[in-house]
Amino acid sequence: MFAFPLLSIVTFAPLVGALIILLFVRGDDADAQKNVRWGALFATVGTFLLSLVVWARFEYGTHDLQMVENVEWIGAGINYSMAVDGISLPLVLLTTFLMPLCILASWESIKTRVKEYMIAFLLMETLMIGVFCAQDLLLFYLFFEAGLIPMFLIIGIWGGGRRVYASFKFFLYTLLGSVLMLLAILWIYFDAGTTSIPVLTANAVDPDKAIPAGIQTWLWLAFFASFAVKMPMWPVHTWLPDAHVEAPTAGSVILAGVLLKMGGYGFIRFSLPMFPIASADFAPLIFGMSVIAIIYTSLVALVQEDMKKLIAYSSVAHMGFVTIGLFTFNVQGLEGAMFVMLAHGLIAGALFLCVGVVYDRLHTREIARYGGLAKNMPRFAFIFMLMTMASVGLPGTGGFVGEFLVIVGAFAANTWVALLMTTGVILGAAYALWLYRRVVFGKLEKDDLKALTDLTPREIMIFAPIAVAVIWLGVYPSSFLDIMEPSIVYLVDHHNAALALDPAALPSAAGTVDAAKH
Amino acid sequence: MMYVLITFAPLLGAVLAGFFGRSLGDRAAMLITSLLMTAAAIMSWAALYTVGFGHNPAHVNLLSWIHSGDFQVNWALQIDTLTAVMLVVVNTVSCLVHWYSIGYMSHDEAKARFFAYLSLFTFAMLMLVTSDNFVQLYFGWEGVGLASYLLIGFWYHKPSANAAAMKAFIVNRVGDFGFALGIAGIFLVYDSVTFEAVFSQTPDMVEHTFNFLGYEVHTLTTLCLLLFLGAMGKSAQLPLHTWLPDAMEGPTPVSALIHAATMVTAGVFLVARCSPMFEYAPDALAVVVVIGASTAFFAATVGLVQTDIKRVIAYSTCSQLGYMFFAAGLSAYPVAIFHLFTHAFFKALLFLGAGSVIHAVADEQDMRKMGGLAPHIRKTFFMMWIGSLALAGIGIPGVVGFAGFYSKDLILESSFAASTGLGEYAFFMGISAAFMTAFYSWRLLFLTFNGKPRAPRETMAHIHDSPPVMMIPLYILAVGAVFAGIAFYGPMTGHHWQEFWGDAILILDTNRAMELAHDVPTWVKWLPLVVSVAGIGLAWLMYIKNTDLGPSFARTHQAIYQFLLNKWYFDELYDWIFIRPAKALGRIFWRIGDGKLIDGLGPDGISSTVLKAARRASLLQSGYLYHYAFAMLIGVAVLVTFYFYAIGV
Amino acid sequence: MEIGLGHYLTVAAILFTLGIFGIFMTRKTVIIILMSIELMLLAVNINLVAFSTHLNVLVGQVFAMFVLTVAAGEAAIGLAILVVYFRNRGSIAVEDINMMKG
Amino acid sequence: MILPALAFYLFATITVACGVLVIASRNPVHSVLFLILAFFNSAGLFVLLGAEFLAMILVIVYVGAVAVLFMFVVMMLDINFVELRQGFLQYLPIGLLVSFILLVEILMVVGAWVISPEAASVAAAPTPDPALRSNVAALGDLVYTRYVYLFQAAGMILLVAMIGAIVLTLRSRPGVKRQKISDQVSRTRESSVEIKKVQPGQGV
Amino acid sequence: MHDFAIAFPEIFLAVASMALLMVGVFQKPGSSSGLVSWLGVFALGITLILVLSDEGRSVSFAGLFVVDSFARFAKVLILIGSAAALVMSQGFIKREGMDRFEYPVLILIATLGMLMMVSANDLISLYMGIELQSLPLYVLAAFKRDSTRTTEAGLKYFVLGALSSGMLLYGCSMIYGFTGATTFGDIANTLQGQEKASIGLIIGIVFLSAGLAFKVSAVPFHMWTPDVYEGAPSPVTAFFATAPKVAAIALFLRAMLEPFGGMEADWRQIIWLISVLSMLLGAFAAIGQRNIKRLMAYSSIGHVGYALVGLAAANAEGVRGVLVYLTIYLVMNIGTFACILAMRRRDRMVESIDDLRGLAKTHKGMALALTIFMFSLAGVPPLAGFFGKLYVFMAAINAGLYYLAIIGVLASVVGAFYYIRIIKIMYFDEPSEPLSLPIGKELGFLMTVSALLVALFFIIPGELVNVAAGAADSLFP
Repeated sequence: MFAFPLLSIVTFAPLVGALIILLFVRGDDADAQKNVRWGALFATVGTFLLSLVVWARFEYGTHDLQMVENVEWIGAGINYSMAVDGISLPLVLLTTFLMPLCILASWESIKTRVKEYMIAFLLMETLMIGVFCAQDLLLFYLFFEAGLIPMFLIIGIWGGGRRVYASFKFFLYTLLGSVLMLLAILWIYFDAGTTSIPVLTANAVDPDKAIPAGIQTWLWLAFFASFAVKMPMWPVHTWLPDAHVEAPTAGSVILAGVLLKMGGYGFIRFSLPMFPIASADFAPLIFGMSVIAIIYTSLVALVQEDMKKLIAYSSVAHMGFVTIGLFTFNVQGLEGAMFVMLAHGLIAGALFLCVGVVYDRLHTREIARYGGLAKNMPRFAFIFMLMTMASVGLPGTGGFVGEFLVIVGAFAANTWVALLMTTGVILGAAYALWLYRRVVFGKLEKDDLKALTDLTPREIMIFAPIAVAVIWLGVYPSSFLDIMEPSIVYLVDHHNAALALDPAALPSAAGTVDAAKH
Repeated sequence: MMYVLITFAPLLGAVLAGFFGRSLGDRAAMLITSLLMTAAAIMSWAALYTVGFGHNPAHVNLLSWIHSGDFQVNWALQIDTLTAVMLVVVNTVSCLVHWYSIGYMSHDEAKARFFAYLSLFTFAMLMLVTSDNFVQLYFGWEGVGLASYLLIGFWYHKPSANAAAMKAFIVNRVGDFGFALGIAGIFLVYDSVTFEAVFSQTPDMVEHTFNFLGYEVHTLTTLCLLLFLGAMGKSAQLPLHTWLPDAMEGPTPVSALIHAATMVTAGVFLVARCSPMFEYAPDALAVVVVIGASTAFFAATVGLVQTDIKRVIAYSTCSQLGYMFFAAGLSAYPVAIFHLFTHAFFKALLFLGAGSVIHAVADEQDMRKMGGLAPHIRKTFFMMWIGSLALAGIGIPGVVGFAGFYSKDLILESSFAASTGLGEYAFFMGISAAFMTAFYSWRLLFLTFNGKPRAPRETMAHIHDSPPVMMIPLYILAVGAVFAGIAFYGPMTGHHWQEFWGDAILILDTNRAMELAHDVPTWVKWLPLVVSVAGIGLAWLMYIKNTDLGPSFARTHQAIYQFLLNKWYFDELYDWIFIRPAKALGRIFWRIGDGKLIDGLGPDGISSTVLKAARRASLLQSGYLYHYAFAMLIGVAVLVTFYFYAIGV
Repeated sequence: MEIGLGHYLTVAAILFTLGIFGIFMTRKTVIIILMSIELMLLAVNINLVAFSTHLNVLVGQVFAMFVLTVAAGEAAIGLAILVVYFRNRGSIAVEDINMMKG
Repeated sequence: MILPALAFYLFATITVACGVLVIASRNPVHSVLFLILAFFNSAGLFVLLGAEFLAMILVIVYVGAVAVLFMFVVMMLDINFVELRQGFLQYLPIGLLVSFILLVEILMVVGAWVISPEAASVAAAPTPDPALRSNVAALGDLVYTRYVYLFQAAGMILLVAMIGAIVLTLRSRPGVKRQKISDQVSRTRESSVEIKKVQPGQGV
Repeated sequence: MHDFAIAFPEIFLAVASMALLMVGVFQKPGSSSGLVSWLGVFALGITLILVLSDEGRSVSFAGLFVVDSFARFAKVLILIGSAAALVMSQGFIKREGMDRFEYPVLILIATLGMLMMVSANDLISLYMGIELQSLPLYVLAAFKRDSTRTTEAGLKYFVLGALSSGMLLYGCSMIYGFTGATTFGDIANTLQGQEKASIGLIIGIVFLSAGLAFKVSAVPFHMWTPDVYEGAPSPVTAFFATAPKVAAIALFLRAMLEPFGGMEADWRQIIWLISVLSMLLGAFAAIGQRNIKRLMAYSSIGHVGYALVGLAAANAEGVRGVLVYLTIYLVMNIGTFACILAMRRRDRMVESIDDLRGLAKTHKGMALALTIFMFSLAGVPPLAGFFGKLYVFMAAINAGLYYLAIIGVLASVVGAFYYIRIIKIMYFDEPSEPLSLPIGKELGFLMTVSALLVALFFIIPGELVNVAAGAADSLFP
């Protein structure tokens, strides 16, 4: 019906904005900075509106890819192929939703090299949307990896004191994780002759084309290396606290809000459907790592003295829920995982924004420096409370639905996992409230704190949409669950069908290698 | 529509007061919330009449909520008799507390916020009781937890209040942990989480087992126990009771509403609500009995020696909740709910009365600094007496009595009638607790109102009764504390209880404790009265007649005294078992796990190794021409030699 | 006794390894290294000519001829560089050629 | 038959011995001289192999040009021979090891040499019978026809060598006066003589 | 005369270089080399057109010389590289006292040698090509003859180059002896019937590949590279890093695949080993470098390692991968060296990495370009460098060389460290004394064009890949 490439337009709209800023805004004076900010805001808001068009055109009730675009790119089975389904659309919306808020959050706190900053963010947005829309493995990888460049610069240029260490750690850690995935992608390409994700997914249930179990293991591990770092899963999570702490506020928001989701998205888009046997085999490993992550990082979060670090560790714990949900292979678990990603994107983002609010005023993230803010910053206290509670998983907020579904899913998969992960609910409450108590509650004693002002209208404009969204997610999650449902159900059926293939009927490992060679 | 109004009026109030409190002004915010609550309360009574007596349960579907595969949950209101009773309790008490608070909080800065929280709490509680499924119940469950957290920590500048709020939330979370798992398990077993679907399938599940933590366990028992864990947390049962006394850091109306009348009874409500499941899980019921009875006893012992007026009442609440649980555990759910119902009135009365006292003596809560207040605040004094009489369950068997008399005695009689070992245990514990209840209640009265004034003189000079806005709610509650027993004894727990409760509560024919309770021997019927009177007498002896008796007893039995005073050292125990290790582990994981092991061996270790290797690699480049030539020649020699071996010439 | 290809190849091999060994014996000037390389080239030429004769194919000799030609040119340039270096540094001792390293 | 063998052993032995002395002499001048001797003897080996032309140019080009060039350089660069004597032989063991291993391996290979049957069939330029066509003529046949490409390339290489040597070493020293005949011839009166009127009493 | 027609581009270039020599000689003494240089660029351009005007595969000069699409592909790269190097040198040689007309002439002749290398179809023409390329390079390395460092660089390069020639020749002699032929086609024919390669031949191949590995500067024959890159005048280094590398790798490919294509199982280990060592050394040794030219030397060693991955695969995909890699590498290096040549402070060249401190504030455009090159060299998508690696690893995976590929990608992560360190210095650090402005028209142009090519390559990578695939197929008839 419509031939015009809506998804590509959404994806590259921010890039166009960046180019316009790059080419048409000259100088670095106050006027130019203002133009840059407004330009970036327009670009991101426009992208968000466009993504709403995507949502409006999205057809519910089917797992088919929608708004498919397929253009010859490299050739030989590698094409520029974009589409959305119930799994990617929510994440696209999350990205486009958060970006204008990030721009607003950087409105005043970024004073140097504004132009470069905004360009980096807009570039980042293009790449993130691209990751979620790409329906070709190589294209996906391109978007996935390219995101390192702007993020590296964002952390490194506009970051805090140890920004160099943090940015290097972030860059090299994630790069290391993903290069092995590249090799796996190449292997798959030779095996199947294409990198088209739908084709590869379909191959997994085709007895003639399914990848043998032994090789699935290796491929799975290669993909795992990348996604586990990106998630991040314990024990490869240590880049996250550093990166979060040093990144500028909006950078942390993007990191926590979207970048981490790429790992989960990767699992759900690749590992599960393409390597079903290996996924099933490795589920205990994932469970183990995730449970450790939840308990371990929650305990670590409990003793943090830096606000951002605390939230960063809490992100790791939440991502543990995601990974558990993904590997339960049931509808509740998977939808729960998706939902946790969605909600955590908003909540962790909002929490970082909250930290940003006080950081902008006092320029310290040390928890002990604060206390009693409820008195002179009631609006801030309210928002912070809302987000804390959402992070804790209070029903009625977005944090609950996903977490609960994951527990339900996990209970069906493995009661031990469910039991242990649910302790995270307790610990989560402990560290989140402990943070809140020390920052917002207590007596307002320090003089510099007394001088702090409540949220400005601009900040309210940032938080209000998130708050509304968090509540919306909690009260009426169906609006997103309905998007996911067909795709997730299909995924689960697909998984079961793949496992049901007679192992003996699969081509032998050696045979496939030979086939790949010739 | 009425039910929707009942449920959402408080939410409306909360939103108005919370978000627009500043623009509306404190007075308007207070009035709006209170009026909305009043409306809700009145409608609740109408609902009770319609449902309980008109036998006209209702079900309202509001909005779809979580739909994920077979996991289908809607926002819905299910109004049956159990719900209606709870609606009455919640809305009535809440309404009165709202009005009372107008007076009580008159000097506070953040009135609008307080009323928003109160209404929010009420809304959450209503969502809890009106739910037609476990998840919405959980929503309400956590919602009241949040409101409780906010209200306990209402005076956020007080560190103790903050600590108490956190403690309440986190300890509740421990219970919720079980509750959540229970719901997950229910979904796993039943493929549904609505009450209707679950309860209708339960009879088929009697023999069902499933794998839990590697063990093949009886499904219903496990699920019920998991749910009960939630109930324990919320209702402050052993060993999750520690938060309740600390929660007294909140403003007193809050204690009355949340920590006496409504929220803490949610656990009892849950067990009653799940009676169709518990009935088929006798082992789980046994656990409920044991926990309930033990808590009733334990809390009473601690209550004996507390000096904070509110804490005494808090322990009494804890103890009374124990009664309710063991009643439920003995399948006497209607009795448990009946006690819940009466308890709401007299305990709210006691708390609000205590609040009135505290209000009078300038926010002093320590009973050792009171005394001799009776002449100054006669009305309050009188109200406290009514409350205490109801709490102690004073009444003449077969004739008449205060509200507590009907419900509490019936519980004790049921436990006797159960004529099992557990029943006897519960009976014994209950009787002991009844004795102690009477003792500490009158200890409270005597210490507060009788004897010599121990408060500073200037405080004593200003002591006066509270304004009408505070006293009128007391009077209304007093009416409840006096007459609630008589009025509802018959319909709720009489022989025709089923007519009243409808399908809301299920008791298997084999569990006849409640039926038989009406026919227990006379001495059983009289015993509670006797021990209560004995308790009152002892209190009179120790605090009026011979005031040295108490201290000297404490001196001679220092160990017991300290043990009780320190609440059996539960807090210290938890501190040692959970809190310190958690923090220590956190620090170890952070510094050693993340810092030394993961970063040390991982990124940092690798990068330093790489740097070392890089330095070595640079050293290879010595700058000497002949070294370069050597490298080439040796390289060739190695390759040639390799091929000699590889090809095997 | 017949002098066969093997004999020539052996001589060449010895000369070649002597060239290699000469490089390891670098106690002196760069010139010695250059001469060692000349020895290696000589070995190559003996190889080529011997193979050419025994294979009865003239290509080897042609190859050797070009090797000789090029080696002459190479020597010219090499010695020119050496001279230039000596002018700058005043030494051609191998251990002095060490300005750049790492 | 014994004479070629004797000649071979003579030339071979001297060549190898000179090779040893080239690297073993402490004086570079001696080394160059031994190198020259080695070249002479290998020329003898070439003759034995029937490659007279190569033998010839080895002597003429190599000894006559390259080796002498070496000699020039050695003599020109005023090297402190005394200092050079204090050489260091710390790499001797590894040098011995590497060379020995390589030697053994190459010799083993050499022993295994067999002419492959395919080799003959593809022979591009078979050697004509020496009786019919002399070695020089045979090479000439090839180099100017078949291998003209390489011949031209060799020309380029020599050109480069020339340019390179000049570019690197030619220095126009500003202080040195050279005779430029063309300049002298093209001198004109106008460019050389200037007539100035000298005012009396003022000087030039 | 058909033979000569096939070699017309080479002949033209030879004649042109000699003509330019004449022009230079008969110019007024003391006049600048600018005219000769620009004429040289022009000549290279004409040669490029001549190269492109041919098609198909033709062998001439009795099998010594071959022109096929592979050779044409490599020649195009070489000519572009040489021309770029010549253009880049303009400013530098004038400032640094190297302004002599021999400079462009030598570059032209070296280019001629490279063209001969990639067209070599015989061991002898291989050798002659290499030498015709190497001799001018030795001279160029020492071109700034009054600088100790430069002459040391020239000396080292020459001595080791001569040694490598010796080894290469020894290898050639063995191959000749054991196959009876020097022409690649004949060698392949001889080997066709043999079921097992003789050890003598393999030793020949080892020595040959050692010699070639020296030319491509693969470990352990790389040792000259850092010193020469550092010591040689910067434009000469730029030249070294581009055209000769392409020529040497192209020659390496042909010399391995054409005559010994049937026995890749026997020589793959050599390539495997030197490839792995090069990748690792390139990654590790560069980390501690302070001089940016030296860093680029190690970088080039690493990149050669990646290119050799494609050779180790020994299939058409591999060759395609190498060609794609080389193309991208060429563009990246032209750009990077354009940036390096633009590093001047108070009209003196600076080479320390620390001199780039805070470049992003003082020279935004140049910093952006250099950032693009560094990320590309590190192989971060979507920049061109990623595609280069992608295609060689694709070939390695296809050939089942999993360990090689894994080591390769891991080394690339380590290597990424030093590339992003440069970015860090430019962007995260505070500027010291800023570099001089302006950067010069020629350099600016090269920088911009290469940066755009590198950054936007991902849009249509298919074209280049297809051409490279066609070229690769010509090695696998």
